[in-house]
Amino acid sequence: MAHMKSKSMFVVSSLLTAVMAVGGMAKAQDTIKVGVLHSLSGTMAISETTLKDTVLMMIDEQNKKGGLLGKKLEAVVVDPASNWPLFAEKAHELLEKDKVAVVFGCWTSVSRKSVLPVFEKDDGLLFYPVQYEGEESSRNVIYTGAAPNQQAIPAVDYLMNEVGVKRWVLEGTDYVYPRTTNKILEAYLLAKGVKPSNISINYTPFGFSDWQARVSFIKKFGSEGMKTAVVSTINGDANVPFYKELANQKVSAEDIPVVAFSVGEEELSGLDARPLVGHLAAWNYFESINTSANRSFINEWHTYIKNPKRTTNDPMEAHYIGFNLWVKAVEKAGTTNVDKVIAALPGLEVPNLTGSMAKVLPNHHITKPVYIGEVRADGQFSVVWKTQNAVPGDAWSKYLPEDKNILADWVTLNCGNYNKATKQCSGQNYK
Amino acid sequence: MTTTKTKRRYTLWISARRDPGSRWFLGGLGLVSVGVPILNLMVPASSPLHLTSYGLTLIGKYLCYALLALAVDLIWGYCGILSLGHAAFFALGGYAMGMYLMREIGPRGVYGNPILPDFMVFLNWKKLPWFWYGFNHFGFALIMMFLAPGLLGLAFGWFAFRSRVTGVYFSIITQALTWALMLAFFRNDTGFGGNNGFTDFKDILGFNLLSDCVHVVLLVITAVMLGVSYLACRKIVASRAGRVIRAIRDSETRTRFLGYRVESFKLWVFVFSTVLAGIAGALYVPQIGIINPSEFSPLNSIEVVIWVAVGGRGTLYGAVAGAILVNYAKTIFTTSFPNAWYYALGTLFVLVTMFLPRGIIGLIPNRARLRGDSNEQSASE
Amino acid sequence: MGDAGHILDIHQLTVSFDGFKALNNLTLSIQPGELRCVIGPNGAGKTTMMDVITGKTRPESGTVTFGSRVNLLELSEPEIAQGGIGRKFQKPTVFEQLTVRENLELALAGRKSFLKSLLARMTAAQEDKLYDVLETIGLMEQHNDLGSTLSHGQKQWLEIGMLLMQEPKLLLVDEPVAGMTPQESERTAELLQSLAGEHSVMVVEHDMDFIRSIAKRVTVLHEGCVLAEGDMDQVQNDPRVIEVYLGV
Amino acid sequence: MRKSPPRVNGWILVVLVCLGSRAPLSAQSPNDANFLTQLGKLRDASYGDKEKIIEDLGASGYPNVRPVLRAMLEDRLYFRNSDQKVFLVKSAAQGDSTSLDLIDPVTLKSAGSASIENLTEIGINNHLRRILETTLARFGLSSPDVSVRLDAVLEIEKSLDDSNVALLRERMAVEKNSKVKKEIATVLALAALNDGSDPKALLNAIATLRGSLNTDVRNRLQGLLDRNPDGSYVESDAQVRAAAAEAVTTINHWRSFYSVIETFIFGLSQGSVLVLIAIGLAITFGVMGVINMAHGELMMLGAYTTYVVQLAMPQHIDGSIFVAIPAAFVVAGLAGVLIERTVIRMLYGRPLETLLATFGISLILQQLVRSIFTALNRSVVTPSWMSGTLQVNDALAITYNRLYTMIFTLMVFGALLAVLKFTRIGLEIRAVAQNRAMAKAMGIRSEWVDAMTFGLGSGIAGVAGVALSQLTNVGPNLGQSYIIDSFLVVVFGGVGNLWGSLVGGMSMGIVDEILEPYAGAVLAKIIVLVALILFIQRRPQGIFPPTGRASENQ
Repeated sequence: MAHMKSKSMFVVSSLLTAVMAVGGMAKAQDTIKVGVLHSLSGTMAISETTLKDTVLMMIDEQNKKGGLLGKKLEAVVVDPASNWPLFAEKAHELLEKDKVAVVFGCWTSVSRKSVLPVFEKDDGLLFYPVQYEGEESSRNVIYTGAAPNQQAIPAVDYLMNEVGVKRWVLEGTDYVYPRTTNKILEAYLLAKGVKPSNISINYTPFGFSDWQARVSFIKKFGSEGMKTAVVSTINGDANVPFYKELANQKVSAEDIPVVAFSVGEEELSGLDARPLVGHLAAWNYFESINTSANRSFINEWHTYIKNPKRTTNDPMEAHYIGFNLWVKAVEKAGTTNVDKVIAALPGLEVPNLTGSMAKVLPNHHITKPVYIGEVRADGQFSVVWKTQNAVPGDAWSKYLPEDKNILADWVTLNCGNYNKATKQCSGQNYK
Repeated sequence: MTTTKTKRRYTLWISARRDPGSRWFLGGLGLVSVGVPILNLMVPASSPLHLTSYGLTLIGKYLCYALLALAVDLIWGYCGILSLGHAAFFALGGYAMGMYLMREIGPRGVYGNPILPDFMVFLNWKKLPWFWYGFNHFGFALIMMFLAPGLLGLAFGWFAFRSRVTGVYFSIITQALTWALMLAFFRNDTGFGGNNGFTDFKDILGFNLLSDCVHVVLLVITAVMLGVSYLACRKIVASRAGRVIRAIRDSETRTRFLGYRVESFKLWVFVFSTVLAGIAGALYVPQIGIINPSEFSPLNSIEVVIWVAVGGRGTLYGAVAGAILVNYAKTIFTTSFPNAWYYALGTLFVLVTMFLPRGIIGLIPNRARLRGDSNEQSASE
Repeated sequence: MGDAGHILDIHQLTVSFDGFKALNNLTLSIQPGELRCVIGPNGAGKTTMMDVITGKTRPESGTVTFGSRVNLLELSEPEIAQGGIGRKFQKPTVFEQLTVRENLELALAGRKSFLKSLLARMTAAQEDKLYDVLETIGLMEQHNDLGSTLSHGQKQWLEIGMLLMQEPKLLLVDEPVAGMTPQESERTAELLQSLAGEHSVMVVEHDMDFIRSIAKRVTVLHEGCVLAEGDMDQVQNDPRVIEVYLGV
Repeated sequence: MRKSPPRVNGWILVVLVCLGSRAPLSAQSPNDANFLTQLGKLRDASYGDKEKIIEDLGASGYPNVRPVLRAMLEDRLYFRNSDQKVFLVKSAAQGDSTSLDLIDPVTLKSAGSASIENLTEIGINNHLRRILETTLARFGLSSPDVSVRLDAVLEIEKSLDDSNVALLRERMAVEKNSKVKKEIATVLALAALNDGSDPKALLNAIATLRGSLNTDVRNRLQGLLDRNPDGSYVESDAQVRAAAAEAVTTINHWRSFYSVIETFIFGLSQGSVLVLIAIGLAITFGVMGVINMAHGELMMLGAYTTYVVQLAMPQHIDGSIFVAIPAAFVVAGLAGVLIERTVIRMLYGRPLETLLATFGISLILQQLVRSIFTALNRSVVTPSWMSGTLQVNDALAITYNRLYTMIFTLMVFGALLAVLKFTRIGLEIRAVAQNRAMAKAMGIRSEWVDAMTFGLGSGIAGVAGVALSQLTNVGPNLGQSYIIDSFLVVVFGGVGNLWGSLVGGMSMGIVDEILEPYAGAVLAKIIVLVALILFIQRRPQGIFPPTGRASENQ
């Protein structure tokens, strides 16, 4: 008994010492610190871990090129553990304790919403790499993912015009991105003359796994004589069982195509893609797009991650663009001072991986080309359609009545939520 | 004869009054509520001693969690009821506060609607749902911060204890309860902002929530609430009711045969504990700046229980120590070993459960703790 | 119902578990101040009878009346306890995590609601009573020790002490001397005898010597009903009793 | 998008001629060169051009068209970069194959192999896929295999036009199999509905169709009942309308009948998943009283084992499941024994403490797979015999993976019962569960039994993981999604009672599926949870009262 006691004393005290020691460690070199705020554990780790690695790779590359402004870049990686309040806390830590020059991070909308007040209060700079619902423009955030008009609308256009879809199932996970996207799409479809009875909207919870009844419904809905498509904003883990169920119930892409906005190469690498051949996804980047920039990016990635089978995906490209934009802005401003970098960003252009240019707009969104791809048996996409030019991202949707008068412009108006009618600035950043 | 009796009476109580744990705890709490304002507001930002608003939020969070842990320790450590759903009451208190803070935004939201919060405008809701009425008044919201968790605790506890649901069964249905609430709050149609919950708060009672000064005040209030709650718990535990509660933990049937309504004792303590959890949640939200349905996650509730176990249950201050220690470890681990901190945390839980049935507090060699608390199952050896 | 003057009236009580009749039309009554011993082989229904009286088990049919007026079958365990029936269990069940003193304090008669006990203070009279009981059961030295540290016999006495604190009209005592040394048994016998008169006591016991030392009136249960009743000699000489019980 | 009929007519006639004449295969004929030229054009063709090439190929009557088009549909048609020649490949490229076996399109004989780098796939899209399928279906009509013919008829039904109708009529005349005949009759009647202005023909068609459950049939019949914008009926003949209305009612009636059965089957299948994830816990929790929060992670280990087994035998995916089941049992079972020997052993009699320790273990296991396999989901392939559906009739189909999951659950359940009932270790487990001291006195090594019991429960969790790998994500979070469900099933059913878990899980699944269409998935789940909470409060012991150690913790 006494023996056990002293042993446990030892265990605990050594644990405590470890905690203290690590906590007290200080890093005092003259470097530019770059914050990486992506979940490495919990439900979002599946998606976000890759983005952390992408940023680390970009930092590596930049340091090999001699760093930035004569200094080396140093990554500060934290794990907000898929916990939204922890995102805010870690953002605080990065900005106040580590004094990072820029942060690359967040995936879910709620994590972004959670850190937003922190970035605005501490005047940080966040590059947000994921397609999202729009309805936001912050001075301290550069949105390098797609706004709804850079993904959803072109996808629906394609299905309507090229495939002849007349009936729509908008299937989403019940959170803000699908809600917004579906709201915009519904308004858009109604405006295009689709009857309300030909639109079915449904929401399921996060991590939903029993899709039997839903897929059976979709089959029935699609069997009433009109070409039907599913627009899927299903998120994360729920996708795999959904696609498995689609495959099992033999909903083929020729009969009822499913176009997804959250399913990319990485998600497909987690399931057997063969039964899903022909289903669609709309993104601003596909790994299969054959450009020299993309080829070298993929090579670099395989070398860095030491696994030739790892895929690349759209949010990775967004971080690629974001990182290069930040580097260029810092070089232009000659400093990492956040205010000066933010001022330098609008109007900057860097090449994206698919052969066009990504340009920062005054609303802090960027221009992106839109591609529609069909799933191939090897889990890649073959591009079946793309926009002529890069599409500028809208912070506020043209198709929603409540957004009609709202403008975001950080160059002339210095406001992310400016009401044309009342000539007032409000909402986010409003002090 | 009479003198010996009086003498005996005196010695009976003397040991109970010697309670260094409480003194340490209350002293520390006092130090925090004096030290934090000084370090944050008076020490200049350039000084290494300055407490950043990051540090401020962190301490505020620890104190809220400590209060939650206190609530769990009261019912688990003393009454033997293991609730795996206490985070639900925490979240309900938080949501009550959040609703007030959302209404307080007023016309300054993204869509500028003076009454409806942004997410309602967004879901095309035309009018405020009935359960949002009154939350524009702080007083009403304050009452709801007590009532919402308390009433749920009352209803749930009444059904459960009356049916004599005990032990593991109770733990599992509390888990189901918090899970059901989580799913309900995740639904956008329920009217609590879905997955995003409430965020982007502007001010509280007219004071800007972004200012450090307001955070300092909130922190001091939290510290005071923690102290008051601690004393209240101490009072309950030291009273005859407290002995009945521990008697129930020992043998429920026996207590019943002594003429005590076991259900009613359990219910009172449970409801009190849920209200404490609710207060913790209500204080948590303005300091952290977001409340969202994942607070209802069953895993959160399990974590709270683990804080208490790590600290040492059945001592109250042990729970507080556990909450602060585990969360501090988490803060450090998530930055220092972002890729492997689950190992550290998991190992800590396993080791503590196996080797420290009385938690960290049990290691303190001075055994002059409140008698009757320091008891431990002989079954463990 | 029930004869006036009886403290406890059990009338045609039947309890069955999954078809097995633990009690079968049991009829039994106790006089005020009486010390009654109940004996019977294993499975005769002794403990079940106590369970019914204290509200732990609900019978299929029959009545149990307390103090000639109160229908015990309508009351819950705490109500029955409050009403004046105390019970000592077969296995000593003191609260092991409480001190001797606290154990006794909890047993104290009086209102036992949550709020009352939250604010309860020991009155001087109660303190004195507590000390008297401590002295009666001989645990004065151990008053500050945890229940778990007591010896088996001490636990038994503590439990009897708790019954005393409860000031019940009727005491149900289940095998009080099981596992006791002869000296301890003797002391227990004294204790119980001193209780009778002021209280009614029903003792269930196997130890024949013990019963002989205390009993005035003995009831023999067999297969859920009364087989014989009378003083020790009568019972011992009853051929039916000899056959089912003593003869073994 | 529909092509103009005359041209289609033209080439379909050629196909017919070709099918009829079955010209013997000549060696290098001028046809071959022509064929290769056509194929060569695919290289730079747009999707529109490819469509035309496919049609021309179909019309060419060349004997190898069918295998080539089939290869194209299955992504098995490639160009060799070095000489721009077209080749079929034996099997489509998979994630890790580096070279492919080539087949010459003319001789259909092996033509060596080539590295994947030197090959360019001829891509198709959904539209081309549909055209290829229809084209192939025309060939399929004359297949000797009944099921192929049946599929062909169903495929052709999706793009009914004059030429296809003519083709079907042709086939009808020579078709022997009654099932195929019936299907062709249905399709022809459908076609008759389309262009029928003659009431008599329409009535005949309706008479043929009234027994069908096909949705197309219902839609077309419903179409006869539509009104024009001015209120008049589209179909003028009242008799036809009456017949159509009656047929629609019958079809609707049957369809709703089958949809009830479908819901029931969905419920059973969801329930069997719940049972499967719970019965392992019914052992560790129900029999041993250990609140094993790492149960989900043990399932996760089982799922990852399936993945690893598939990696190890990429050529035998179909059989991999039969290796994975015992492997998962062993891996998760050993992990369970290890957990029991190192941690749980110290915690008997303290059930709530086991909860804390096993929660810690679950964190460690999650991070372990994250470290080994990364946080990404792993791809577990569904064996071909488990994919697809069992088509009972037009209105009712059961997917094979669900069907096998149900059967599998019952088998695992039965096996577990048998182990507990008929084996020595089962006897010992029951003995220790009921009276540890007594069992010890009888010479049972209770420590060993504990380890085996925990190992058994964990092993079953691993086996459940194999089934889950076929239904959902294989990732580090797999376990967490199911842990609460499994506890609820066990408590609802009655702790320590296997039958209770079976009945409990099944009824939870069925109630959930019944509610889902009305309340939505979330609300249905919430209702089930609240109902469970209320039920457990009314009957804390569950459906069947418990036995075993967990019941003695009062």
